[in-house]
Amino acid sequence: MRFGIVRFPGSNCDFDCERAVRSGLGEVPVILWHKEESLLGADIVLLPGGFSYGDHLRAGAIARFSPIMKAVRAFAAAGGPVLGICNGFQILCEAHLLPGALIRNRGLRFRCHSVYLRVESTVTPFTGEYGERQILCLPIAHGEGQYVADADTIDELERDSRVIFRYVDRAGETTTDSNPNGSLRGIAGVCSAKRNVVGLMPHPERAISQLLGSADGLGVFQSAVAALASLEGVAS
Amino acid sequence: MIRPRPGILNPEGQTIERALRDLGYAGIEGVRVGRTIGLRIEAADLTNCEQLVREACERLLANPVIEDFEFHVSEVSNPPLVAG
Amino acid sequence: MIRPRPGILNPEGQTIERALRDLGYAGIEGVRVGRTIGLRIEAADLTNCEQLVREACERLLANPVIEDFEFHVSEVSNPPLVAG
Amino acid sequence: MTPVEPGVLASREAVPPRVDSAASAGRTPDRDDLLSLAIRHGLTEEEFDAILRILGRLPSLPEVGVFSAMWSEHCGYKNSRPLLKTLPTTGDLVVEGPGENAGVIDAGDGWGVAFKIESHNHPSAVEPYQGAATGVGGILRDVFTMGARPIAVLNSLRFGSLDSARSRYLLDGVVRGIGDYGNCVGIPTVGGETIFDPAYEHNPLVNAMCIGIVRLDSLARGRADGVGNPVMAVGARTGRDGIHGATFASAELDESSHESRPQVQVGDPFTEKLLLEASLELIQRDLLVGIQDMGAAGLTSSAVEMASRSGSGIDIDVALVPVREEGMTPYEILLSESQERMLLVTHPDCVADVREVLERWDLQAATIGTVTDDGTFRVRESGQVVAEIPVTELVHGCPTYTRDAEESPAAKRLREMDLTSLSGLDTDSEAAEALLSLLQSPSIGSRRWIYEQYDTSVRTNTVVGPGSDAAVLRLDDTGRGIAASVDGNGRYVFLEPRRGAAIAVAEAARNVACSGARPVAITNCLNFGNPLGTAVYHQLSEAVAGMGEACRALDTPVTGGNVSLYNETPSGPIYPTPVVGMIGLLASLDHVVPCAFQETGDVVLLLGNTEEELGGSEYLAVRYGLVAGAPPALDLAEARRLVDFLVRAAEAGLLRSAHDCSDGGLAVALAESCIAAEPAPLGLDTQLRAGVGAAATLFGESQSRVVLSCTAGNEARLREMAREYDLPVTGLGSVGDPHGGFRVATETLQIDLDVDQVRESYESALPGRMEREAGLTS
Ligand SMILES: Nc1ncnc2c1ncn2[C@@H]1O[C@H](COP(=O)(O)OP(=O)(O)O)[C@@H](O)[C@H]1O
Ligand SMILES: [Mg+2]
Repeated sequence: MRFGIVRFPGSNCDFDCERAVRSGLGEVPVILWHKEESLLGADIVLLPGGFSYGDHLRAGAIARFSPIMKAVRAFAAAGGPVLGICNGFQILCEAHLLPGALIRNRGLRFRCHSVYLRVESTVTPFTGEYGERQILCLPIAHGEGQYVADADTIDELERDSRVIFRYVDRAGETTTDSNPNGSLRGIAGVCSAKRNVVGLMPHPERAISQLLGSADGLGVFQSAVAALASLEGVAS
Repeated sequence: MIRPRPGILNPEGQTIERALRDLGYAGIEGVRVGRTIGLRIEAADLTNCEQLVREACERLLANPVIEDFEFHVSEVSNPPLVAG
Repeated sequence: MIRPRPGILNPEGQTIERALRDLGYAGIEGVRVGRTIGLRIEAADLTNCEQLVREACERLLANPVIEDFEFHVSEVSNPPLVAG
Repeated sequence: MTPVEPGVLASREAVPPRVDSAASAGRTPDRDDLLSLAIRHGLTEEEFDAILRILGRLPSLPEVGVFSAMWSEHCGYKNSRPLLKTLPTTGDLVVEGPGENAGVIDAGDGWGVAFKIESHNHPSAVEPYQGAATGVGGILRDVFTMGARPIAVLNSLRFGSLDSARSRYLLDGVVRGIGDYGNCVGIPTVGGETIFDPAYEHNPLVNAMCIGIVRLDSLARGRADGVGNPVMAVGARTGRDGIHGATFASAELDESSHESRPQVQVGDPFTEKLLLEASLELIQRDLLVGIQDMGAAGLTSSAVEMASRSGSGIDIDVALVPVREEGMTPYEILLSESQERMLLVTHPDCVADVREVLERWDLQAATIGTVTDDGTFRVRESGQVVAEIPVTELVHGCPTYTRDAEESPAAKRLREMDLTSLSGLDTDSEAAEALLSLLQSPSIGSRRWIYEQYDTSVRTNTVVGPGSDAAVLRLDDTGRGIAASVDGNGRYVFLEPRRGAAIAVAEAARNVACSGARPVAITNCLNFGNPLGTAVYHQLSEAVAGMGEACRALDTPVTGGNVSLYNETPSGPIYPTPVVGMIGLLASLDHVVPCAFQETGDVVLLLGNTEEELGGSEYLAVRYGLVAGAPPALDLAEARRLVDFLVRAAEAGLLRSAHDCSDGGLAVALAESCIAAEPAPLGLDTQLRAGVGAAATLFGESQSRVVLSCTAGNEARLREMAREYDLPVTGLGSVGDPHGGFRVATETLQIDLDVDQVRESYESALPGRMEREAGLTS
């Protein structure tokens, strides 16, 4: 089983994803340079955070045209698990692999601190190991994380349980104060119609060890391993 | 010129509106912030140039989920001049 | 309309220029990114309105150290509409 | 909309205008023309005569520019070098001392820590966002040119009172500038300090410090060795921005600075990130002979410094430098301070590989010259020589000055002011109000509003981020830790420069030791006024002496730093502000000690003595609007014992928390340890018996004090250990309940508040003043 981590110019959480996979799972991921056109046999694709192309124009707008994205698109279309974190989420939205868009935070400021998230659906390759409505503590670090989409899209996401993570308070309630960026309905992460592509703004890869404050993010990576194992089990 | 679509939140505009009000400018509303992109493009003729620019806007420069665009092209000596 | 002053580096424009080139648009150059701010303002008359907008640009909307601005005012039914 | 026409600036903003007009008039400038030009560049007539002696002829226009830049205070240290020479710079752990782009210490297991601090005060006064952003960019480059991967940045900031709209604008812009740059490059900002005082109203201080880690066997250096080796310019194209920033940084700000706009440089963190990755790859693959950032005085200083370190010469052709605008003159290309550029020296056999790496990172590169052995900095324009100067004269020939020093009578008067006549604290409610107003003071209240705009956790090394005494980072996956803190107290230094500067070192060491780390070395930034003033020179020379004394006592040598003089405005000089960036090491991250109280019932102890010392305190400033009295006494031997004790107690696992007592005194330190508790603030029940007045007990800033907490079971051992180190310990009381009461009693007064109310004051200090100010431009 192989994690592939895409590196765009300006990605800066690629190292953190790599470290999470190594130290959290004991796996050695493969780094996928954006100018490549192959996923080098990766079974799970991670689009890390950062500022691809300096976030110029719009966050993720330019990265989506990278050669590697053709391969990612094909991989996603074939049902392969793809996770976009922060800038990776923005890229997936720009590439229309996920619905909606991420605009400047309410209040315009970059915000970095811990947030509480509620797992809204465990039916994705990246949340299967969490409990239903489990509360996680993960860091955020973004300036453009306000999730928006038109009303029909939002309704559809809610109806199909495609909202995967929601910002909540410690007690698990959605409140204005617990929503760090003004996202509609406190949406922190969504998935594609086929549920194999997931994007979220918070950083699970930074929450792998209690030494740094939280190990709640590890489940995202463990879920991917488990999902893949069960797929392979079905296949064999 | 690329502007937030009507109905899409515009946090930049909201913040400016509030700041203007704090500075004592009453009666200002509906502030919306967009982007302008100016560039020079080499093309056979104006029609061709317009087509190029429209395509660039659709593919890259604007995000149709949240933005509308409009542009105008004017010929400069050579190469022609475009303001998007 | 607020634009980077001539001679001031515009990294965003450079990146976009490169991206357009990579997308196969040849012959594009001099890409510069600025901002547009649209707003409605209530004022006694157009002159008064212009004055208000100029002042707002100078005080708040543009950063004179690195940006130039230009605006135009047009009357709408009530209140009038401004594009800066 | 009209695109920029290349070259339109040439006539408007060419530098220097007067000589261009002489040249365009077709007249060769004579000695007087050149002298007046040199003077406008900040050189003196004596220095101009020295140039004539060195060259044996009249200088060319580019040569005047080159000399003035290299002999500016910023590059040449002409007023500070004799003083800096007195600082201790060697030690067992020092791998690189001053002289390279950054200092390096040995952190064990083959790892080195590279670190350096640098000022960007003047650019930030003119354009806070870009000024601060490019300051971060510059210091990152200083560190990664050593081959070190930057893992954290810190910053030290000074602004005028937040009651002024200008100060709020500056704070907002500086914070966004630091954040946007570091966030985009992906280096966490893990700490810093921010002080507000009217003394900085028109001259804010923006000092940025970067920490990087490097395998000691792959250290890179800024050298130009090997005759015939190619010299390459890499990164952003050279534009007209920031021309003569180096001399700008060395001249007082006056009203007309706002007109000198082209000196503002715009940063591009995206290019910086590419440059960072490409440089580290080049160094890793051993493709370089030397590498240096083109920082202050751009191409000139990088080329000259690299040649100087190697005792070689450099021959470059400015026509080969990739430029952003047409028609740039040799003068402009030599002195441009366009950001995100590096100068590389490689080997002829490696050029192709170097180009391959740079291309992969979408970076431009051009070979612009070669290394020579004639010790000359030779500049050509399309082959024709336009400047030819001996390298050593540029670097070492700069005259240095020891100025007249005399203490400012005003400072002396304030220091000697009788504080006993001030009305004291008489009632419980006065004491409570005084505490709350201190916690509300922008210089003491929570910095959360600032540091939540910084990415503090990217790279997953941040074990302790902002908001604690010192930041703690993991050193790769070795289990070891690096701690860092920046400190400086301009009021103390103003009132008594030598003691004030020593306190800055001692406080930084104490902060680092509170986190459990052993302080090992410092970098420093000397932010002072115009050294030609006798009072300022007195401050500078005394402060450097005090810093040296403290560094020797604490065994923390100086591995580098930066000097920023001429921090003056029409309303006078700033407070003399030496800023100390201290690095500490932890053998194991298991020994990290938090600053927050951990558990209800834990015992609270105070290390150190509380004296009748209110001089220079935040209490006097907040309650009486007064900066007066002698700063607290500092016993360096005791400061050293305190550090040793803290490290040993941390290693023995005896400490639940440790928090330095500094601005705002003991009552504020106690409040901070309560507020910082997670997940909810903890209450407190304490009784302070210091044998001094209530104000000094609660809010005095006596040195070498630390608030500790431990389990009841460990109290006896801790007390015993403190006795071994000859440190006074006092029991204060115990940690209370979550959201509980906050009770601090002195012999005469009692503060009785809810910890939630205490926290509210503390947390609202900045948002209450800033949240209506939004970042709208740039
Ligand atoms: N206050 C100081 N104390 C000790 N060393 C200093 C101080 N200021 C500057 N230095 C050292 O002098 C050398 C030259 O500094 P500088 O010219 O500022 O380097 P840079 O070109 O990176 O700005 C550096 O190694 C620096 O560390
Ligand atoms: Mg340097």
